[in-house]
Amino acid sequence: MVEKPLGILAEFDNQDRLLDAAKAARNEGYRSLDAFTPFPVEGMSEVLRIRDHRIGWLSVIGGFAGFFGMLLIQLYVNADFPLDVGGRPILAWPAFFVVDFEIMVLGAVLTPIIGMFYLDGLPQLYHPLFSTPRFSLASDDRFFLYIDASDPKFDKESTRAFLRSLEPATIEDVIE
Amino acid sequence: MVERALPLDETLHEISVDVGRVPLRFPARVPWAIAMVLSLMLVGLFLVSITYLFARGVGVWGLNIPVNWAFAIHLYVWWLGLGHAGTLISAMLLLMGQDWRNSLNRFAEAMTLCAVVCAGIEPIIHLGRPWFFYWMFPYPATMGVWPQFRSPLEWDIWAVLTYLTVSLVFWYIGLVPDLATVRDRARRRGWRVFFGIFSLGWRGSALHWDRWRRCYRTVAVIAVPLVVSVHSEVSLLFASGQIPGWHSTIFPPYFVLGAAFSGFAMVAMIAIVMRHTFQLGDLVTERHLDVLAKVLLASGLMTAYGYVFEVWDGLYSGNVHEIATIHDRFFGIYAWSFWGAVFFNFVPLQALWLRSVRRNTVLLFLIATSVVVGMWMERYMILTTSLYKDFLPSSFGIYHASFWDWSTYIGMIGVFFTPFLLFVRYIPSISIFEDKEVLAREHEESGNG
Amino acid sequence: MAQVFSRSADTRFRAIVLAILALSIGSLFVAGVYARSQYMTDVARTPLQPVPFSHKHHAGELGIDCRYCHTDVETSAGAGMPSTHVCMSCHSQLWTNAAILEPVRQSLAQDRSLVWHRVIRVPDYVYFRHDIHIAKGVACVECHGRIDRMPLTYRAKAITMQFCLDCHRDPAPRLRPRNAVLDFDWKPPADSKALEQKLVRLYKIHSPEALTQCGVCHR
Amino acid sequence: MSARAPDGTGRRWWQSLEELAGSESFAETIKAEFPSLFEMARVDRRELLRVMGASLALAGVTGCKPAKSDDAVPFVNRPPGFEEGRIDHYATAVLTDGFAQPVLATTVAGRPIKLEGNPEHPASRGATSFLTQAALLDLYDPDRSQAPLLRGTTADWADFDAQMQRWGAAWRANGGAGVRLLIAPTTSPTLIRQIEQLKAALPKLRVHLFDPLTGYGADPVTEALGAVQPLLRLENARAVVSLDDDFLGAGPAQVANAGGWAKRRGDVPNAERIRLYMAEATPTLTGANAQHRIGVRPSRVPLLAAAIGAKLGIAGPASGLTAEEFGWVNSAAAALLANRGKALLTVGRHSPAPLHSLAASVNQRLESSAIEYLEPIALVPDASYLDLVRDIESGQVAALFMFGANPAYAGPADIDFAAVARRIPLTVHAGIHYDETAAISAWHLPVPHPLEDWTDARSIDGVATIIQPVVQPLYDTRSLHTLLAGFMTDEPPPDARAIVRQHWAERLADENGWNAALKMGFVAGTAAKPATVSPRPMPIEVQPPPGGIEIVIRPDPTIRDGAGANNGWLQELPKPLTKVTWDNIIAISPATARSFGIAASGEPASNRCPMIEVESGGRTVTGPAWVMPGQPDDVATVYLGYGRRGVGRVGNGIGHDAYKLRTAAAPWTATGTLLAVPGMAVVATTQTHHRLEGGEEVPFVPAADARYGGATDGESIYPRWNEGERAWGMVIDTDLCIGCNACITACQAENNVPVVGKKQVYEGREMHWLRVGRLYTGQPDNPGTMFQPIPCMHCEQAPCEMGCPVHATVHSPDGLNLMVYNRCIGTRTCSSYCPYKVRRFNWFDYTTDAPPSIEAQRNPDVTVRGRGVMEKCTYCIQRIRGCAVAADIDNREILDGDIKTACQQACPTNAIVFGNLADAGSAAAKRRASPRNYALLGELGTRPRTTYLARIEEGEEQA
Repeated sequence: MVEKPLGILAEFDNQDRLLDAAKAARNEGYRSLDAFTPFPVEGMSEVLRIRDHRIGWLSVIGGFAGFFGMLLIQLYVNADFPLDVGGRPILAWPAFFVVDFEIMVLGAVLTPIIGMFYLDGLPQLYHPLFSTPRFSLASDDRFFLYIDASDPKFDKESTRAFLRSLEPATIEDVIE
Repeated sequence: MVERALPLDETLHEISVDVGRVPLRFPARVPWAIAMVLSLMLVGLFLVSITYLFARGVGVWGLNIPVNWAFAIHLYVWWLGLGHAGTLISAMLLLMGQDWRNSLNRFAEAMTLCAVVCAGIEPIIHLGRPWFFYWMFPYPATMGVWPQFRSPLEWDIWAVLTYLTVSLVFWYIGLVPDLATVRDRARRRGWRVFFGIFSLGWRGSALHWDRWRRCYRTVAVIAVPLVVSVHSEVSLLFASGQIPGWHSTIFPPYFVLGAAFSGFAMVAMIAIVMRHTFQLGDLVTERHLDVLAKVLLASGLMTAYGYVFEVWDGLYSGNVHEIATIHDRFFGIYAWSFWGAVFFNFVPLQALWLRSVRRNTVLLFLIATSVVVGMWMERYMILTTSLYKDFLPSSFGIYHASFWDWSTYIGMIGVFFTPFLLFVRYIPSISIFEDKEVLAREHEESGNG
Repeated sequence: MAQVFSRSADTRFRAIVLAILALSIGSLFVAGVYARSQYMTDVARTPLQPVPFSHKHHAGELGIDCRYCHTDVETSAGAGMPSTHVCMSCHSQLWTNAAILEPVRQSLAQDRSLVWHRVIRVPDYVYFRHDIHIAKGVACVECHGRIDRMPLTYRAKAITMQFCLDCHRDPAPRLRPRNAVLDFDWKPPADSKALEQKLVRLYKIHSPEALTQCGVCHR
Repeated sequence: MSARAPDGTGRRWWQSLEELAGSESFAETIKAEFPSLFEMARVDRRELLRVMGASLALAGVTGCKPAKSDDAVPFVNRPPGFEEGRIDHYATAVLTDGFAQPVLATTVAGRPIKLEGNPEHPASRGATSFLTQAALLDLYDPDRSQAPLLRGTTADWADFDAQMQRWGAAWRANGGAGVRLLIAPTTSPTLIRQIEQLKAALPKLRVHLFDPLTGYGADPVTEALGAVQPLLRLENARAVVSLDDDFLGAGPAQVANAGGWAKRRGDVPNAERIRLYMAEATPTLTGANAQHRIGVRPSRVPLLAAAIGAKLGIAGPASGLTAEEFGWVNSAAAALLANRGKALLTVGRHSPAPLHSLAASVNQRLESSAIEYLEPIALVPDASYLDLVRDIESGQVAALFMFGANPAYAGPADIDFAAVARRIPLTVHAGIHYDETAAISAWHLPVPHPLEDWTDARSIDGVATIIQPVVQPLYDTRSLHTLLAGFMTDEPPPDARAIVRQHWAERLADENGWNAALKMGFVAGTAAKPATVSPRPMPIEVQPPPGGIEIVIRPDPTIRDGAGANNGWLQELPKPLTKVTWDNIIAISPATARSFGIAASGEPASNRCPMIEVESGGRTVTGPAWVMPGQPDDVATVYLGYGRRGVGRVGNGIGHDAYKLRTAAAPWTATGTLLAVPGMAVVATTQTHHRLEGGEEVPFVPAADARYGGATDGESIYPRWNEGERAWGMVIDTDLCIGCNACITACQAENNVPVVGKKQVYEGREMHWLRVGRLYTGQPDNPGTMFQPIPCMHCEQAPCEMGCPVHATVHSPDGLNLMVYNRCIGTRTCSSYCPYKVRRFNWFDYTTDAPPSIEAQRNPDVTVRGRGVMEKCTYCIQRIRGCAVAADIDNREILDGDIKTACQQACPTNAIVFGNLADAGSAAAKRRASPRNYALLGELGTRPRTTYLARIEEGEEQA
């Protein structure tokens, strides 16, 4: 027996056709769309209405945390064992800020990266898409449009028909 | 019209193949094997050297009072400088939207990583009691004593650690999509598992690409000031002392520029070698070398300005000790290092005004080599000429590099090349997807035009 | 193309990644705990002595003054270990043929020193002085614990640098009148604060800055 | 701090390398390929063990964990008065050329760890010379002779006693015919008395003196003036003219002379200031401190003497002076005449008799109060070494006892003592080392170090000190007193204490007097009585200057005649003028050097010196040519004391043996030729840089009350720290420093500063916490010379502290720049940042495997530094803490002068003053308030706690 697919994958041979297809799909009313491309395609985010600014904010937060976290450590250690170092003041702000800056950078870099992987749900070594024969070309020179079964408008037959109307190179069901 | 970064006849698939084949069907086995054996021998030399060093003490080096810093510290500065180009190329040029970077950034960053690792090792092995290096970190010890955050050395530890981490992750997230590409090209299961794991199951989803872009650019934006800060702090390790020849405000920019300069030279050398060895001529084109050479020339001229300014600064100060140090740099027993730096960093460089030279791989390689040597001499000069005669004649002393100075340094070169060779062998050493991006854009343009 | 990894691969992979993280962070924590463990600090270590000498009996029950044996404690850096002669000054009369005292008698007879094993020893770059601590009213018990209740002598406190610092940073609560320094059962009066202040003035206790400067203990 | 390496595995591991290093071919290839590796490969076994020690320390990453508890071993019977860690001071003395150098010996647990001057003693006033300081290390010298030897094989004292009784009996029968004593200079009243008694018992016995520092023949002073002891009273001198007399140089009188000299330097009005006119054949400390110095060829000195004599109407007119000499003679003579009563003419100990005679008459003529002639203090011998040799050759000597004499090494080159000695049936050598002479003697008898056994001696003013032992004898030795007593009795001879006590029986009859003398450190009222001298008039014969090169032969500035050759402290002590260590050089003038194509390089690299050969009378020595500023042209100076073969592991086989140029007739000068020979010598100097624009470090002022505008406390953006009631500081008066180096050795002894050896010093790794900078001004042919002791400045705003990442060097509230060895990880940033470069680093493990006897010398109050840590001057913090604790225990304040740093304590001129700057009444604060006060490199804003007083160069005065 053939069970319900997780979604349908349509293959195009360049990014322009993919973009047009994606536009069409959205106009058709499909919402849970995704595209798989060998490189970030200009304008795809706009077409698929992807607006995710969390990455930037993560970086800001991480930066702040790093800066003030280190500053706190420095203030604490100098308060805990105050020592006269070359007649310099105990709270040598200019000297402290140097290291604070470094740790700020560290935080501002690590948090968005960790965040990105978390939001992407990566690492994810197993994924149904990998079972689809031609999907491996998504990392080479092929461009795929994907409509997920979770889409309210999704219907095995009609969606297939719609996609075929976009004249893709191939159409495949993504099977569990 | 502007010259293209990549030839139009190249297709996306060819890029995958060109780059992917390097790890998958390794083309240059013999030269690689030879290089690997050599650099492993150097690693062996390094291990012997530090074993002896740890067994007996830093006295095995030619150090003394006053010249109690020499090779380890000047090489620390030098290695770190070499590293800088990687980050600059990938971050700064990314932000500037320079397409030509995309063929160079990957291995430039790898080179950065290896160089920073070497740079990180140097200050630790130069300690009198290296087994206590962890006292530099603020951990709650039963001693109740903490690190001293006013010390430039303390700054450097954090700077280098941050720089290492950032370079690593920046390099890796750029690598993930390409690892996925290779994973999908791979036939043997072993390869597919290997690349499958390290590509973290990347699928190239539009949503992921969107986040990836934001993330990558954010890191790039932060990486640029980081690079500048790192070598500025290294320079403060000297400028914070009152020793004539060190105590100068020119040092931070002077060091950063020098670093970039030597770094670009290193990148040029590696680019030429790899291009030749792996027939990547289509991706690392003459144009890339041309641009690289221009950047080299530019940063070289700025470094030269640094020399001029440093001398002028010393003379203008009117301080007898500063002037004495300048004099010693010109005519003292270490004059060879000063004039060596001036010559190797400036003279051959001028050939790069000629387009033909910029595009002649052999000449460019030689010039780059001369720059790397020149910067080596400059760092050496900055340390020794300032330390060996500072203020009081009764404390003047001379430094001779000992056998172990040299063996540790030469061995360190192996520590640099071994991981780099592993990189070129097993990891796509040119950014596949970014080149595809460029190619696609060029197709667009040509289509419209 | 077929899947490279099975479904469960993700779980395993993520587990491994987390495990590595946990280990690396955990090991640091463990190291910290280890550094404070009895193994490192030797707290409660009870070295085997040539004679099972009981401070509990001598100092506690009999109430012999510490200084009877540790004669130099008020006048020099070391407290001074009693010579065999000191032991025998009593034990030539008492327990004259107790088996456990045989080594002492041998020592005297053969003029060979008893070899005791130190319970506390600071590294040789630490210059600790008993005399000044006694003079400033710091009691034995502060470092040695309830010696008078030790059948066999053991290390009561972790003699780490932090331990020394704690007191040097805030000496007042550890002070008591000089005449009570050797008294293990001394109880601070009701208004201990007032006494502390009085002693600080009386004994001219230096400021924490002066007491915690490295040169106080390290030269 | 560093774990010891258990033997075994480690050794085996290194065995291979060691064997490799041994094999010749390997060594050659390596040498060819990598010279520095070759250096490395020549590690001896001790080094290897040290290596393992270090590497195991590496294995045990223990951080600050207290050492595992170890054993406590109490007494069985506690000696009365013993106290744990108790420090005692015993008044006693050590010897320099037989003269007492009064000291207080600091002992811990029955072993002396430091010698300090005896402040009560009139001659030294508490100061010491570097020789006195270093005498301590001789006691612990592991190479000391430890048992009697008969023809090189270990014997027993009983054997010797048996022999001695037979000989004694025989000699007492024949009156001691043919028995000779050859004895080193001694001032011991007991010994002198014993010798008299011996001569009474054995009338035919004769006593010969052996003193390479005064010559081998008749003593010129005695010739000219009879047996007297000249004693300078420089505190009374206003004008001093010295003809080649280095009275400020090393020697028994150095402390007293320097003290007297200093009384007329520093904060005295110019009218009271001592003016020193020096004519010398080779640069010396005295010349360096003279206002008016000329260098002349030795053959000119008599001429100058005659000329001065003529000016004062004593000798006949002298002619043939050069313009320079003429000018110098005029001003010198004028100064003498202008300061009648306060004027002094002094000539070198080695000068010929006529000069001594002339000087004495001039001083009498001038009624000089600056010199006294005392009754003889040292033993007056029957005859000289030359007489002895003559008698031996004529076969008159049957038995020769050599007490402390080493003619086989320190004899003149034209006498082959080894050959001569073969004609003596019985030779007995008693000495502290099994030296060159011991090796050719039948018997060798080890004698104790003065700190080990009872004896006595007199200081240069004749005051007698009873020398009491401060440590159980380390080895099976026997004192000269006992040995001499052995001549006169068949009984086992009495011990030294009995003999010494018996000698002082009548003067110090009752025990109280005796104990008082011991406690005080000298016997009151024993000062030598003034002697009346009537100088024998002697014509000064002025030879025409010989052709070729004139060779000046001088004792080495630190190890002198070679007796100190096995003393690491002396070997590593930089010679005052050349700053050379572990070696002797051949000094030639810049001009002479140029004529041989040798240039004085301005670069520190110049401590590679070209070899040069000095030839005289067919004998040659070859050594490194040293371009010596101020050396007269065509004069080569060679220094004695090196090239030893029989002194020990430290002193054997280094340097060249300049005795080879010494003749019995003319032990101090020779004529010959120079020859540049191929090859370079590595000379380990601590200061190679002959910079001639000195004066920036040591500025001049015209008078004691003139202000020098040097910055002490520069402005700072930082708020002031530590304004406590204690602010330690040091002020060094550059006008008082004569550059004698006593401070360096005192510091080395006090602070466990390791001796690192020639190679390390050459590499620039000497460990002295205190260096004496030498500065030249003016022209190389006759420069002005200055000295500047440079300890840690203890800057209030220390650059070093700023650089340390781990708080290993920080500031204490009382203003000390602390160095916490056990926190140091060895980044060396502090030293890089230090503008004064006063920090020292343990490049290797210099301490772990020191010989036990050296460990016994160490100061228990000072941490022994392990490998890989920085160290530096601490202002003797152990003394500060000791005083502070003592004061705190009885709730009192520290008084000014309670705390003396080791360098300050030793300084003979009181150039160094240490104290509490916060106490306006303290000596240090007063000095710091002086108008001459300035901070070294003050413009850097480091706010040094160590400051200096500017040097005084008063203008030319009209005589």
